[in-house]
Amino acid sequence: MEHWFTDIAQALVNWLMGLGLSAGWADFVLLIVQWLCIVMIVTINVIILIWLERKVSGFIQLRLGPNRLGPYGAFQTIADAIKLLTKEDIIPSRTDKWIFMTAPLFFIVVSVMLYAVIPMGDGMQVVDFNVGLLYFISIGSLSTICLLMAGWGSNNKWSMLGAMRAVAQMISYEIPLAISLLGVVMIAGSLRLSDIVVAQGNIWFVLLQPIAFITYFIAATAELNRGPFDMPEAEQELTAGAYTEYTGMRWALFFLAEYTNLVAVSALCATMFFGGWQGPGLPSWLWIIIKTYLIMLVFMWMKWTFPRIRMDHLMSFSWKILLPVSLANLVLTGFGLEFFKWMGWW
Amino acid sequence: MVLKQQADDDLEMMEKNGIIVTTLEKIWNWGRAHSFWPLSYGCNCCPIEMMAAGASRFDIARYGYEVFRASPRQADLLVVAGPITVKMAPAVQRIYEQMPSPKWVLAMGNCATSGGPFRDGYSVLPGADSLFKVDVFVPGCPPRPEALFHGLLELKQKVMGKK
Amino acid sequence: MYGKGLLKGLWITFKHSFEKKDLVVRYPEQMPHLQERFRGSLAFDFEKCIACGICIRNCPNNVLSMETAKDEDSKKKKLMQYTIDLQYCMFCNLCVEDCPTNSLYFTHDFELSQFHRDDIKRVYHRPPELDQQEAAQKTSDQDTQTAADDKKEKQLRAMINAINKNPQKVLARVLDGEEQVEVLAAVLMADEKKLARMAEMMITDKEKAKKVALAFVKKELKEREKGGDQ
Amino acid sequence: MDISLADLAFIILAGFTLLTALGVVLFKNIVHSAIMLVFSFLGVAGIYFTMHAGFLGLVQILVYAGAISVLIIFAIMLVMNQDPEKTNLPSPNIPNIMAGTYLTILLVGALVGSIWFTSFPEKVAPVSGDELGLLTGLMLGDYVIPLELAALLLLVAVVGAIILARGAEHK
Repeated sequence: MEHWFTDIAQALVNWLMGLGLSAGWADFVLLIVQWLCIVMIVTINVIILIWLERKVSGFIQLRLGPNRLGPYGAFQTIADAIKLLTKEDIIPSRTDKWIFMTAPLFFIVVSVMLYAVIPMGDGMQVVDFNVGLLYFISIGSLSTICLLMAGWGSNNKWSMLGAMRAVAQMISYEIPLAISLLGVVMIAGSLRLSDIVVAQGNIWFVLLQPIAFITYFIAATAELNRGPFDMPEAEQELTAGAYTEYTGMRWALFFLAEYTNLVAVSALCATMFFGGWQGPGLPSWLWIIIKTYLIMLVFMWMKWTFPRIRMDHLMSFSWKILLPVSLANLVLTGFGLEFFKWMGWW
Repeated sequence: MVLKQQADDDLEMMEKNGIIVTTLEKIWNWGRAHSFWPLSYGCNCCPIEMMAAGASRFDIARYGYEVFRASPRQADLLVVAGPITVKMAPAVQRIYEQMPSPKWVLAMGNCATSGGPFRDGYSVLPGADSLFKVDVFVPGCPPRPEALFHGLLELKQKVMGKK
Repeated sequence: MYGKGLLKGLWITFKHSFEKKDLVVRYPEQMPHLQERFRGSLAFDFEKCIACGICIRNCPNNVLSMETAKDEDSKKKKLMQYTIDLQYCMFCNLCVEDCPTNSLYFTHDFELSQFHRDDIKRVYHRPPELDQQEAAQKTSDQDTQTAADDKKEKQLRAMINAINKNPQKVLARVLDGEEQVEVLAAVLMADEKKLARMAEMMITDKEKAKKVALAFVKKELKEREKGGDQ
Repeated sequence: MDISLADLAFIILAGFTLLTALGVVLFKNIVHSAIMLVFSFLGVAGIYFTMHAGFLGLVQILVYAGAISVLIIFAIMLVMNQDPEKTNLPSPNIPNIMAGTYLTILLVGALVGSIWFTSFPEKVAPVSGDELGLLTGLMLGDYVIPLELAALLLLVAVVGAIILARGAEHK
């Protein structure tokens, strides 16, 4: 059970080599297969997640949530997906057509690219990049451009304002996000995510870096544009933010990308702070799934508990509280490390 | 006619042998009928009942219709709740036209159905069906949330083609 | 302390998400509990209605309307059709309050959705049973009338016969003196009309009969006196 | 001609970068130009990747494609004319054309000169093992003072910009 997926991959490579392909091409084909798997996982995850989101919101609000289609309403999202697929695709005439049409595609591509470096089990990683964490953060920063494209392309004031808000928020919160993760990197001594997981063999970094964890969690919520930081889509003021003009499948792509980002950020959280795929008994890929889902449940729990924050509060919170706190944590970690080395405990 | 007869015979044969035959249209309609996303639009007291329908006691989410969208581009169902004044009519018309098809309209309450008490007024339209085709009328002043649900379920039957 | 409120909020939502969801009314399977005075939809009882039109005059929205026809025999208003156009109703209860016979009332049926606007209108036609019933009522009335007439006639004939046979004995019920009875009998025997009138009066109203009889007697006596003079 | 996978990747990426760079210059709509700039940055980052300089490539993406380009787009949107088609047209008046030509000649000259006079080694031994560690050693060891100076310069620039903006507001 532990090595199911790695064994399958190995068998595939062996089979391709047997067909007469060189090792490099076999790896290339394997890469493509892995990408396809990731896309599949993402899609299935999103279907489960949207159902879960609606159920969790219902439970928190003392409601039942969807319960008509299938057991506990499990097929609700499938019905929604079918409906969104068959909706009319409106492209308003005054839009910047190419930007409008390609923005959701870029968004989803960027979101799926995040998965390349996340270790989904022992040795189950598409690319074991030596700067994996930096890769995650920098690719994640590209999604701001996609949102800006969506906002600009729509030629709609709500879209533009929503996109501006989203970009301002995401750029502001990227800095505390990155700096809070640096503390973990300092302790682990590597930017390679598999190294960071291995470094948590004895103790999870959430215990060594509690401040960094809290900062990361808050910044990640803002990065994902989720409640209570969902200012870019604030329905009361901005209709649907940057997505106002998007219909049917294009809008669904945005939705898909948002939930994809949610999974990616939660998986990174599990990897950085909760020991990644390490855990007793169960196979490693199951452990990361469990941890990721628990973290996502906390994200949902927060979203349905807290009211939305005002935009200026949001920005001042990032620059005046979160950034100094994460910087202080960085300095503290540095001193702590030196202290431990000096004492000879490290 | 002959071909149709043959197709029907084939269908019967397949059903007998345990092969489920369906058309894409049926699957699509199934999807559409189970996820009306209403536009959050309303005028006066009917929207209050609509809000109540979304709240815990009545819980519109059980049918999967709780995703109130603020943008008409993502909505499937226009719940016209409240009287359409002459000044509001162009806005409602525009909202309706901005919704992507397939779209449905539910006239909630008597003002939207017929103009209600204002039917002879100079400033109110006598019913939403003077602007566009309305699929389901839910009379009431205002209708209970359950009455709204009844209208939605009727609409579901209509979309799935059972009536 | 910063963050205490946030944690408290999280705890509250966490607690509530594991509660039993008894609050939710599971509508199509479970009907909601409706209060007794809940105004679901307006209903009409055709048989009780007396077509007085108070409801129509009271309705602020012109929801109600009726068609009446005149009954030829009794010259009464007759309700032919009653319409409740529920799409205009605002459930104000004015019609129900003022209905003198409680033929309008609210029911708890709130499932009124229709695909077509015209289907919302409720038209109550005059039930054919009601017509039949009324017709039956009328014929039976006529029957009783004729029966009573027959009875009266028989009585009258019997009385006239009795007076013809034995004037002194029968007329003694009206008048006291023998002489007077003689006179009356002579008058009545002479005039058949007077006899019939007297007989009828004797059946229906004895006091009047007495007075009339006295008057007859006095007139006869006077005439006889005049006759004697001549 | 024998083309390896790495060469092919380089050719594709270089072509992509050049095309998008041309797009920046030639597109009439200035927002399209800005978005092309993002793709150009991404192409440059890709070239870094082919040269096994993953850290540099990612920093390129993070700083240039993710942040600087957003700043550029913001600036464009704030100062733009109503009609985006008109903002990027060549200026008709002669002094502007003269200045532009002069600047272009200067830049191209500097670029060609710097390429011409630099001696590029034909073959560099690939960094064995930890290239990240090497980079860290260089940046925070040998060249720590230039690095800090550059940081200080940026800080001064930021403070100056803030003072300028605030001052304009107060007046």
